[in-house]
Amino acid sequence: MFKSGLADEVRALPGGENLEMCYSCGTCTSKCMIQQKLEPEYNPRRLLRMVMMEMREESFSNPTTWLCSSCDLCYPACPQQIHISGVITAVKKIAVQNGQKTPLHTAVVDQQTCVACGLCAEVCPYEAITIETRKLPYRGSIPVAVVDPGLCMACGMCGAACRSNSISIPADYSDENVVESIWKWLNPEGAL
Amino acid sequence: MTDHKPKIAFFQCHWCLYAPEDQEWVDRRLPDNIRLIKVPCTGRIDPLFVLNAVQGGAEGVVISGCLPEKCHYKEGNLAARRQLQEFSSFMDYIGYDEARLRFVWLDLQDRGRIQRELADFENQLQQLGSAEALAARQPLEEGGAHE
Amino acid sequence: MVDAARQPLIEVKAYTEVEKVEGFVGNFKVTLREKAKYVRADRCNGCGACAKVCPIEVPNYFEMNLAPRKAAYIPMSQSVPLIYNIDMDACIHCYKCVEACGPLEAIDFSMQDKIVEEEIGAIVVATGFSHFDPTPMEEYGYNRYPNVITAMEMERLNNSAGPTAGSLIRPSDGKKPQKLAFINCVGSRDKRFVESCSNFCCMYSIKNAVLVKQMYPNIDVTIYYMDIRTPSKGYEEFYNRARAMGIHFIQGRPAMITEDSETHNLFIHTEDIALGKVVEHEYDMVMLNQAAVPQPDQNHMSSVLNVAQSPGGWFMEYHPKLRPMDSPTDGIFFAGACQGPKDIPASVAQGSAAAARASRVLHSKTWQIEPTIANVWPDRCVSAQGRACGICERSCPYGAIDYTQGKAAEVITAKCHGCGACVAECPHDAITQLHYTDAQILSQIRTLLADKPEKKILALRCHWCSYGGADLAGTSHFEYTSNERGIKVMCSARMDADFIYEAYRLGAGAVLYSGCHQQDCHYITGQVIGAKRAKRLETIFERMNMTPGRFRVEWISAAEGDKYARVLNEMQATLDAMPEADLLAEIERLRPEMAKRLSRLPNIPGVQRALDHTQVVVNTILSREGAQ
Amino acid sequence: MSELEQKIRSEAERLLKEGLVDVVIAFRKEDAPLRPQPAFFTHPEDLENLTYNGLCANNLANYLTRYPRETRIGMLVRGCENRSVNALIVEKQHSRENLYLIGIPCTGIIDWRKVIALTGEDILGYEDTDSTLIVRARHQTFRLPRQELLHPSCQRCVHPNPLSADILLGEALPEGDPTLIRARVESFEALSREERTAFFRQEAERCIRCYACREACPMCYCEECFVDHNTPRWTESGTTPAGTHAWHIIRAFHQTGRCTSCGACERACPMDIQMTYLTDKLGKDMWDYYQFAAGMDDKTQPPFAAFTMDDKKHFQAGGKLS
Repeated sequence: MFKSGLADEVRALPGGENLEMCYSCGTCTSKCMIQQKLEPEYNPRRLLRMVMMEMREESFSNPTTWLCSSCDLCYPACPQQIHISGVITAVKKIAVQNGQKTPLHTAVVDQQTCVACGLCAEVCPYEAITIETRKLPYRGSIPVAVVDPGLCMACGMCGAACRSNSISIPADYSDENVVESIWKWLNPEGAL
Repeated sequence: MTDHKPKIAFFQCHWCLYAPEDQEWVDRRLPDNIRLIKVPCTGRIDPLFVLNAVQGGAEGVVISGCLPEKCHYKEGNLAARRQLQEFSSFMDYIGYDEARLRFVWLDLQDRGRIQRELADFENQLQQLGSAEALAARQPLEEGGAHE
Repeated sequence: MVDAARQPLIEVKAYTEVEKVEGFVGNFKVTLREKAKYVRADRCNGCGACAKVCPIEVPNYFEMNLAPRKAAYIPMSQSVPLIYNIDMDACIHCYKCVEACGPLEAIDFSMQDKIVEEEIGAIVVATGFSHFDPTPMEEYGYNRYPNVITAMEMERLNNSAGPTAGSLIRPSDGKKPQKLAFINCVGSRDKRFVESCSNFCCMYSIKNAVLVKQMYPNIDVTIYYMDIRTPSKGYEEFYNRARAMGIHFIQGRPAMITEDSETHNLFIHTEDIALGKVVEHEYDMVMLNQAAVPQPDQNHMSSVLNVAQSPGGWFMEYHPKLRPMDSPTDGIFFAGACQGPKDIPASVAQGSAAAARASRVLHSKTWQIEPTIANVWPDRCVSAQGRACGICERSCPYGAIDYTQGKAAEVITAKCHGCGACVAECPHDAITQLHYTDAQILSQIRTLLADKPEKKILALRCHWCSYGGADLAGTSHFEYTSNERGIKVMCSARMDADFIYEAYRLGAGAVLYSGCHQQDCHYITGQVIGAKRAKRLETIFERMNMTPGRFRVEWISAAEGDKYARVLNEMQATLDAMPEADLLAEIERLRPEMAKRLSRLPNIPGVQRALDHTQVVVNTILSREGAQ
Repeated sequence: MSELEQKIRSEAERLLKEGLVDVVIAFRKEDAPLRPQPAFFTHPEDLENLTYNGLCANNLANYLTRYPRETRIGMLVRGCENRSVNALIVEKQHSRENLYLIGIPCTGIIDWRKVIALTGEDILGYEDTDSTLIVRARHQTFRLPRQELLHPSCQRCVHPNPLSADILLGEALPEGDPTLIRARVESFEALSREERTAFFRQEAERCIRCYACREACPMCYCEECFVDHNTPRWTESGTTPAGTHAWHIIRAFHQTGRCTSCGACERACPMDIQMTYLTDKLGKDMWDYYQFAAGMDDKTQPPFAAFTMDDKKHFQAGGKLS
């Protein structure tokens, strides 16, 4: 008998059951938006193959593991009815357990202004936000929103929902950058 | 109809244009009066973004996203739909014509539709004339003071 | 076909439906509905004058609705017999055809459907297959994009007798396509639609590609495939020839087709597996190679003929390897794709074989059947005493039992296949089965459990699957517990609840109830009957608080030797995990319960005598050294 | 002292004496006429200052967020305050276990501005009875019909009774007419686009950006309001037209599914700017589309926290979804 390996670990997690059913037709990859618009190296078919072939490190560092946003465009198209995002989420979970970090710019909470109303946690599609009590400078021990970077996919819904602008995603799509890009166009001479 | 080219702020969800040609057109060949503002998801669009565009002088706002059931972030555009639709209907309530805000939900197979939508919207704005419901923001001078 | 129609001993009944099939091998009584053609077969000479004058045009089904036909029509130009037909749903009764037919007077609007009954010795079913409609596969846009066509539409467009007289054009603008793509496995090998492989489509798309390429060498033809399957004589060579001709093959299942709304050109979006890259190519026209599916009325036919259907809906053969052209009902045979997707050579081979099998029936004065048939003791049947029962008739997968209230049930021997479902189901023990009588099986159980029964695992196995599985476990040297004691019956349907009660009454450690998987059942629905009974027993034992695992139900095919060994080992582990005192206490606790359920057993003819005789054997076993 | 006042006082006294709460939030006698003030009683002996009548204008739920979540608070709640408290509990601003709500069926809040308009400013004292407000001014005693003096929000009030108070002092009142609040929004909707714009601009542009509305509103508890935000600067902070427009639009919009129509914002406004026509519109939409009314219980999340596929049934009809 084989030693229990990565494929077995993935199959043991909910969502990963059908891993071995993949016969590499490539439908998922060609349906995928990420492959098309963000990362040419992104390839769910190949990730599934890598997991089956016990390529641990390669699977954990593969962009596919981290970029899949579970949009499930591929799932209804898969002729083997494999819940591919479920498999990838399982791989990601194992990768997080093994200390891998996401390359995404995940949401950041401004703990000085967060009022813990919980709206961000309600709207987050990935259930990445929880309200937890933290000891903060100037504010004492109070509840604030906390983001789990292992779950956050940087969609920014929390930022749009937050009334006090206390949570947002950094870098390209931060509030400042989006608004500045509007301003620069509308009034190239002075800022608004 | 006038020849005036209305300024349009075009919020595009990163994922909604499937055909590479369409994305290429939007990225590089947009007319000057249309400004592309990319967001990861329509769910990222804070009503304040829209208000900033409107008060900054955009005469119309287009928001394009994936079909509601095909959101890249599971349900981001559902949240956007609730919030932004209510926002636009609220703006209409205080006199800002909601015809100046257009939502375009694009399916994967809608090749070439965004060009048609933008042209149609521009046409619509030309017929509406200039927007006067809300006061425009005044730009700051260098250093931050009002003119 | 023309030759067949000319044979004096062959009668072709076109436009006729089978309404009812009764009787049994050699003695079928078949009711046929000869549909009214409104043209008299004895007068029509097939001149076609009626069609010429007919003013009504309707879509032509044979041309995949790409061309019209008249209300007076023949289904296709090679129709046999060549007799015209009037489509009454479309006809407006202008009677121009009557005029045109003139002195022949073949057209008769007063004709009506005729019901005929025929005596038939053997039946060969050759109803063929149908095509999967790709409309539900939104991603390919069939019916939405004009230039996405199906394989059958391609077939007509590319046929010199077709609606375009053989010139290949695309539907949107009638121009000749320059870039053409074929997509294989549309709907097939797809769990959402048809799980199985449709067998012939790889060759079929290669054939179409080769035909197109031969006719128009400048057309660029690409075939998208997941796997190319060419497993027959000369097929791989044909595939190679296609490659040599310059037809492109791209491995990858296209996820989506998009359309340029102005030019109606199509973009196929796929991952090229060989490159590991997503590619998008533009085509003028795309052909979808759809899955083969059973005929839409296959279910209806299966109930008319009383033959079972395999998963997927195809007619089920008697045995997939040994008797692939026989139906489970004697005297009914299959030819071609009604039994499963097949290409032309395979269909012809099966057709010939079916004809030969059928002729065996026709040439026999007597017909031998398996001897394991059921028999009713008329004096024990409650129906003979006037009570309503009919359980045996309802349980028979073959409809071989004739039940009328007031008369003892009767087994139609020629139809009986000996599964034993009726024997086990009869609540009054009024039916017995040759070679597998209750007396025989109970004697076996008693003997096997004579010594240290609490250590034994009694395995009831069906003849066709789990017995084979046990056999395979042995021949493959899979190790499993030596405490297993196996008994063979014909089907899990024969595994009478009494056998299991008796085993526990005697103190068996555990009992395995095993048979075929449902789709493999040799007796059409025997396994279903057995499975229902097993479920009942499980509930009963659960209520008795029997330790879980002491009664186990497993469906094990003849190929699953490893599973057989695993199940037995798991059962042994269950027994090992139980302290012996607990097990013995449980056996003692349940013994009276079991005995209560067996009170009527000695009344079954022959049982008491057989058990008395068995006692001699049991005593012999117990007197051996080391026995209890 | 009225009977009701006495009941409130003894209940508050019991809570403080038995140590059930750390603080009781209620009203105390005014320093200026007609203006009872919110008060925070921590000792039973302070309770002699407690007062309650129709001129108690503040929404006391506003003060809930100023205490840490562990503080056990006793609070006087009328219908709207109770709903505000519920909405705050939904937003996890306090836990229900740490609250003791002393419920009072509310007969409506009297708009002191209306009183002064009739009596002048020299007021010596007043008495609030069931149907009349008796005001003793320097030269004259006025007997004013109470109903006409009510604040417009209270005239339209639908739920005057507290919904989830721990104790209810006084008889429950009949429910109000829900069509009044809708009629106001609908009549505004019926105006032409130009009239609506003109009204909005006329109201918003009077704003002096004092943010009294924000301070009076129980739901405006953000640490940092969007108008005070610097990166990015969402809006102009001065009293420019653009700045006041943005403030009024977004202030109201942030109340979607949260505003309980208590009218505290309007009562607080020194410029007498109308604001409830904005929030009431949003409230009406939430009810029409999602059958949601803010504060009816302390479990249901507001509509913006959830979303379904069926939303389009409401929205795509407008023709602007293509």
